[in-house]
Amino acid sequence: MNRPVKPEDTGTILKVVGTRPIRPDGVEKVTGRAAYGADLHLPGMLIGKVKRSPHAHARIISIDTRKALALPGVKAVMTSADMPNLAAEHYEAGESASNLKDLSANVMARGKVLYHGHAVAAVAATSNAIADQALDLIEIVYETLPHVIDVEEAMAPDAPILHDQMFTAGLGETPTKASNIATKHRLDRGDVAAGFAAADVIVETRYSSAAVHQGYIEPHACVASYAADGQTQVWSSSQGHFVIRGLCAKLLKMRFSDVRVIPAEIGGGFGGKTTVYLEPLALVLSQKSGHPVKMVMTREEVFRATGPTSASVVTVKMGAKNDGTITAAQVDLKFQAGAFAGSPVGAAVMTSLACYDVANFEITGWDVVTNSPKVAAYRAPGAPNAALGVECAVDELAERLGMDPMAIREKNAVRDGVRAPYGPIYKNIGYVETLEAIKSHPHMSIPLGPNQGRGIAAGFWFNIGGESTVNLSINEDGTAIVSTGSPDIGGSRASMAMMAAEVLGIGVEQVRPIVADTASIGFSTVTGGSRTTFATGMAVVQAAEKLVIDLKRRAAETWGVDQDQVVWQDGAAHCLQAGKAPKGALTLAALAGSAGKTGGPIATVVALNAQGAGPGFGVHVCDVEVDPETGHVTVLRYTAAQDVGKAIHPAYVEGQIQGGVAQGIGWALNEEYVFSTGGVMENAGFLDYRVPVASDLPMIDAVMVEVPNPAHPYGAKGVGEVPIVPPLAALAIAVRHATGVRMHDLPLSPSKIRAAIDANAG
Amino acid sequence: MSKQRTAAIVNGDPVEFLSDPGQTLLDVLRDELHLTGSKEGCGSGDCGACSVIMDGRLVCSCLVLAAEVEGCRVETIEGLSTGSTLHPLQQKFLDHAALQCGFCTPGILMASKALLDANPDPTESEARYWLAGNLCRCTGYDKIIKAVLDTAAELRQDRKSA
Amino acid sequence: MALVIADYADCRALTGGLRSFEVEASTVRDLLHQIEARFPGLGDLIDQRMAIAIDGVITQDAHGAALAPQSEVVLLPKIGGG
Amino acid sequence: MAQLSYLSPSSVDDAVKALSGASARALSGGTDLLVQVRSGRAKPDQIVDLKRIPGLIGIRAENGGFVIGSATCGAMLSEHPTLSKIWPGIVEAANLIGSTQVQGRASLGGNLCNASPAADSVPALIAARASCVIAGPGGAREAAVETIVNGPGKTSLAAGEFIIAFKLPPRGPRSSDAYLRMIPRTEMDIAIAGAAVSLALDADGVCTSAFVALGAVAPTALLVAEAGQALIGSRLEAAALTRMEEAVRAACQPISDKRGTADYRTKIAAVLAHRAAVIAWNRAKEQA
Repeated sequence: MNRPVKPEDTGTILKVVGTRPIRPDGVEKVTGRAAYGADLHLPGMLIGKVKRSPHAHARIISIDTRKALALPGVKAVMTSADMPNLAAEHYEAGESASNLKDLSANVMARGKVLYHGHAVAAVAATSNAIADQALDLIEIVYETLPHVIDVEEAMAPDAPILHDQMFTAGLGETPTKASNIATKHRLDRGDVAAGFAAADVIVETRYSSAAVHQGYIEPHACVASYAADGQTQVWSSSQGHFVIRGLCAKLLKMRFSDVRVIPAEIGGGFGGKTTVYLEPLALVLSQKSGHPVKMVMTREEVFRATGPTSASVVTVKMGAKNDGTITAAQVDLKFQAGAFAGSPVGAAVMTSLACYDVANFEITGWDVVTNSPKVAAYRAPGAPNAALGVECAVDELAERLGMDPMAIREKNAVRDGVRAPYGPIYKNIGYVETLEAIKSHPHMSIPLGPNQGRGIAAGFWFNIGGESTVNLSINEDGTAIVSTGSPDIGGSRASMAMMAAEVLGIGVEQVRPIVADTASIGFSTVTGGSRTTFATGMAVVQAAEKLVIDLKRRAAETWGVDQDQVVWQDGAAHCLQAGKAPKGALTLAALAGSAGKTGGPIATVVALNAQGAGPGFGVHVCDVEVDPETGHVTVLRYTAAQDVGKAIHPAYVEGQIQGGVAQGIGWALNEEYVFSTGGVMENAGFLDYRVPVASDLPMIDAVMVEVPNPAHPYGAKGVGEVPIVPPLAALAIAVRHATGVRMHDLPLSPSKIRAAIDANAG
Repeated sequence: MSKQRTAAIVNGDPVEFLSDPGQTLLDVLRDELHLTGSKEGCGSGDCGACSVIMDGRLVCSCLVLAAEVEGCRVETIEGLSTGSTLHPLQQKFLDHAALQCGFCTPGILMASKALLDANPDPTESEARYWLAGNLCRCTGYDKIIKAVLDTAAELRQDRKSA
Repeated sequence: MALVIADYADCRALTGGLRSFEVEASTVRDLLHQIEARFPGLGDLIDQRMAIAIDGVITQDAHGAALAPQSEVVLLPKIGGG
Repeated sequence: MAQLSYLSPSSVDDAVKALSGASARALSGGTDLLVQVRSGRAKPDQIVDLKRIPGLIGIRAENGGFVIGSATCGAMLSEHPTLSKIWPGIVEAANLIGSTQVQGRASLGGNLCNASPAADSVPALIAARASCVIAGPGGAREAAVETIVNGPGKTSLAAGEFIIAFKLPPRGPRSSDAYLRMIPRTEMDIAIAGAAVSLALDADGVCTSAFVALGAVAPTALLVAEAGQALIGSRLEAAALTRMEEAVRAACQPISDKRGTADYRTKIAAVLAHRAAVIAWNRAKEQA
């Protein structure tokens, strides 16, 4: 039986973990000194810019760059002809496997442009203005082709085909006709027909959501400097500089050792900065020009050419007995992948029913290419779209059964020992505790007024572990440096320093955390998948434990006693053998000061592939008020409970939950890619792509349910992704109860709500 | 294209710079004066990451031509703290963990300073509407608003006791 | 004998529809070799594209991980994230 | 922008000369112009900053009314000691333009001459029967606000002409105004529809004059005479408000675009006009 963690569960009283110290990189960030991707300036640096497709789908007949190259101040012009023409190759990097051929064609179009804004050429010049003029001088002849953006239209047999060589995988046999459907995913268990036959009530419903962007405030930015000897340096704002290195080296056929990627501070990523867009182009331009090249996207380019997440259509058929027991579920998920295969529909298939103990189910997923930007990972990729359909269906079921929405979730809740729909048997999960936290929360007893409604929804995400390297060294004065290869996108420097300080028994202010470049530390994969505090944190703890063993050895030698006669406590070695340590305990500072006499510098490396990341569950409740005349939705209050394992730095865990909820609210209410009939995004800016502003939101009550993850020394698990999963459904359900109308298509914009209310009034 | 000379006071110090007529105050702050604390998130006045205070008024420096600041006083994030002493807003943002990636933070701090200069005792709603022009994608604004209101309360305390 | 569960369609395409089978293996590396031998292509597919849950704990690329005689091994797609 | 030049004349005459050029653009707050220049939607060869011309910034009482310099920013309107008591609708409309940052820059003159159908301050100025003082090669002239905009992005101003100031007429007792707009968020958006109502009451609370103006439901802001007429002689009883809503809906000729459908805009314009009328009426009753 799970229960909230208490200090005694970890065997010792924690002094640092669980407290709220000021983050070590905080002062730099509140004084404007922190250097982000666009803040670097190098001598002789050029400005690089990208020429982008004016068409949603077209064949490139010719590109003439001569006039651009002839413009004074222009130092280099490139096209896909300047990049290796790679064969299709599966490469594990970033959030998921990449097909290098597709990735290469996405950063620079080859043969065809597949979406409006697709990169076709790039220039490097001595000023912004000259670079802009040069772009205008590049002459490109296109043969336009019919395009398709809507996911269901793209699946139609007569749809314009993006890739002549794409044949749907997962159908059993290989089809003979090319299709926009890259892959059919399938997961099933039990006997669905029998399950529905045993049901007293069956609901069949359909929910769609528009493409939305991660919306990080910092546009993509990098500086590349290619040296004559082939050694290069890249300063880049990303969620994983090792992945930037790997992708650049693979795309440009360079030695990994020749590509040194230095992590700039990153201004938000949310999954969207786990791949390359500008870096390979900047490298080619730097090589061709012999100068460092800075490339910074405009906000418009960020919307037009970097990964949004998938628009999706989710249909759900679900049956239950009168007592609320869900007997069968059928889920069909259609996901827009953008210009190249690889939507997160696979994860959507796996997560869609992850909160429910259902004996019989069939889940089908469709990965569909469309003439829109290639989707990129976005916080729990795929899970929010799936949860929208499933959680709303569960709410419809509860309504038909006259059952409390919390009760039906408790009735069918997964627990330890239950086989997850995606396969394994659940262990040490905190879903029931999270449901309980909401059930007993004061929010649930606040009475609602007219035109107000309450929505409850649950959500799930796996969380991952993965590869991390940590260098931990003790300075001569006993302070410590902990270096990792994990970019800090939301306070991870603080949690790394805290875990090291906890083990070493020193104050967190005595530990300096560093994010080291690709030439200064071993491989570490991206800060994403909610892995860093768990996986890199595990490496930090192991490194500190190794040092403590070494420190005890050094103390034992100093005192001439056996190592088992030495204990490490409060940052010092203590001798158990009477009379052997006349001067008392040996502090870390003392041992560090005399390190040369006990074997030299005190330092260690831990490199691991962390396993056993615990899955996370969230249960959210939100209250809205809908203006029945304008259809405008006001979010009155929001409470989000989450199974967080053990919060290392609770303030940043709350921050992850609050931030995820805010993004989910934006996704539900106002965010969407609006395309013209010509396939051009019409709202490529923060004016008309409406992310939530401060006055749109209430305070967001983040409730941390601590069910420790036994795979982590302090019980930590990922927390960053779960909170964006429930809000889409929670908002849709709350609007339904406020208006009496079920809205099936996100975003829940005022005009749609007013139209639905009018239609309902008949 | 002829550059024009402009003289202004930036963070209390006299500065002179040359700019192209199309260059914005943000371009000059970042590229000429190397004050890169002011960020460009949109270039259209929709995100507030480039917020600075110009002759006492909060503005988006991406929506001000460099030549317009002739004779003006411009305050940027680089001038918010006094020597190595943080401004109370900066300290409260750290105390409340009111930043994650930190990219919007300089603009939000300048906007918050302008708020407290104009209204020492804002309600939560007043603070939220005042800061509506400053997008933050990481925090959901919760801790930012708490930090601003907490700073306001502390500053009112200080005035009383002073 | 470890019990291997292969519910995902792309696995079943290589097991001839078999949803579960038993393998005598003491490590994941050992398991992959034997699966490849018995269902050509499946071992490689797992090695490149899939995660392996051992008694409820998801692992990725953990070739050295030990299997107990009664271990339940679930094959599932690799997981990324944001 | 290679040929772009910037001028900040200190006299009306110099500004008129500078603006007589083929593609010169007047700059006041710049919150629209600079965005258009950056995006390439506007390609002026000369930007003429009006803010250093005496009188272009500031608010003064004159002949019982107000004269507002055309480059006066929204924040100054709300800071004025009496303006928002007499013309709360105009001030709230101007203060709805953009963020706090934009409020420190954006002006009534810029909001009008940008000629967007959705400009928030324009319906309020029209309902208030405000006029513009216009400088030009032929000297100064005065014109009603609703005569300035011809269509999206187009004004009736001749080359060399620019607006110096706005005149708000004298205000009697029991008079007030209100402006409401609909946006999807709570801030930072362009109006999907907007409605301004300015009215005067007699001692018994009966409307003696009423003007209703709409934004974002036609190529230009609309003054809907029938809607005003519907309120006159009423105490805003349900029947009168219904007649006004019908007149508003009848006057709307909106487009459907990324910001809203024509049907929605029409419905919302009536809702907003109704609500604005009630607010203005309640405010007027306070203005004894």
